[in-house]
Amino acid sequence: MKVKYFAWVRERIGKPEETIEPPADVRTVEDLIGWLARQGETYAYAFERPRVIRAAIDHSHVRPDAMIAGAREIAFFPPMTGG
Amino acid sequence: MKVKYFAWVRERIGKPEETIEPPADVRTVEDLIGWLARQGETYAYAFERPRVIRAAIDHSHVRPDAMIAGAREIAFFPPMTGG
Amino acid sequence: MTAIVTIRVQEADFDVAREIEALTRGRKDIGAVVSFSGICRDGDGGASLAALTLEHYPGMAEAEITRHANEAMSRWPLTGLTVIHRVGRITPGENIVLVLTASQHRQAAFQAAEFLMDYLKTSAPFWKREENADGADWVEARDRDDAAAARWTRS
Amino acid sequence: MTAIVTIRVQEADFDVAREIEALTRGRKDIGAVVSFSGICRDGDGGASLAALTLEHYPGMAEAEITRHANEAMSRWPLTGLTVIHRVGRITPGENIVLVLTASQHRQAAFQAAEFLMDYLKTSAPFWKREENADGADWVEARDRDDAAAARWTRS
Repeated sequence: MKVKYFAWVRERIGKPEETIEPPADVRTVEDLIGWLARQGETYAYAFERPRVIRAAIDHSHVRPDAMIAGAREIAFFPPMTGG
Repeated sequence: MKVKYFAWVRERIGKPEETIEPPADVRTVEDLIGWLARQGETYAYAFERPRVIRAAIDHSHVRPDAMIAGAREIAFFPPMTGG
Repeated sequence: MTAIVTIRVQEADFDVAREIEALTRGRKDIGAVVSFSGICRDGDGGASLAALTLEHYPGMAEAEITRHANEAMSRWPLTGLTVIHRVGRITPGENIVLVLTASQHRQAAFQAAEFLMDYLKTSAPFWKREENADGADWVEARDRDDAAAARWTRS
Repeated sequence: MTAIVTIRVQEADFDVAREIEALTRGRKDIGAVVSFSGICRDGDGGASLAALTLEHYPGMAEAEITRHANEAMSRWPLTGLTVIHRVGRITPGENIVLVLTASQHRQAAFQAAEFLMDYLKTSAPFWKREENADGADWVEARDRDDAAAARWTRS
């Protein structure tokens, strides 16, 4: 599963994307954030305030309880500030 | 006192402006519309629906009960359709 | 920095880009520019429109627009605004009116532009006459324009 | 006539006049064109801004703008709309974003432009980083932008 990071999430983790293989009990976006936060200091820092993190699956915004099964690309980023 | 007419009020009366000397008992805009409507057929036609006519004194919109004393220029016209 | 207010009634067409440039040139305090262009369009379904003729009350038209421009400046934190209203004969596809507003924030720019357009429609002394194959006739004022302008009345 | 929808994410600046021309050329059914230009402005009172850097999520940004463009087309009778969002480094006074809407009537054009801007601010995946004399930091999302977007939610 491909994961992408943007803005300060990307900066804190130190890379824009990677391929991950979370265990089977990681079923939702929220589960995945929790699992990622345990993958090292940079991840713990990026996800220290999980409620602030927004997620998208295959280019659509999703809520924390969205299931990740079948996702090709999951992205994590801070609230958007475009426009 | 100078009077100006615009749009179909002007067309019906057949002139864009004129100088008038209404009698002293013509005190308000409404009085003046009534007096003008009696100045001939073209005036009667222009002012046949007095409630539709809008008026301005010295470039400011006024209501029918506005006093005309001291006015330099009074204008009569239909509801505006600019923009 | 002072606000820039430009008001013109003219026969000539206007250039939106040049007017935006005039309002924003050399400034770094503007976050939002809204422009509204009102364009002469062909008739609704029925008889095709040949042209509009716009008549105005010289002197009062400028005074009335200036009054509403000043009111817009007092109600919203604008860095400037421009109103250009054309008069004379205008054919379908041609510009009729331009309202430009500039502000630090988008809400002020949008609201001031809508306010100015609503008031131009109902309060500025301009009158449109339509020419089509059947002749020419004056456009009737629309109730919904009065309703649109009424929403800005302060209670 | 079909509606014209243009959506671009680009580093280059845009030309408002050229985009208006592209939306209106050869048409006589358009009565109103609203443009909104979002411009990079110098800081509010505090530290002066050197530049913004706009990051985006390629692919999703275009998809998200397209979704909202389609929603705008379904909610208002538009003859066309254009959204251009710049990315990369942008200095004070430069354009950031353009929204153009065209319609027969002014209310539809104004409302659709405001709707699109409110959604771009809160929902399109773009992030601003500010550079000033003290360094660089990401811009925080503002509650009032969420509130502005929420007013368009259909109950």
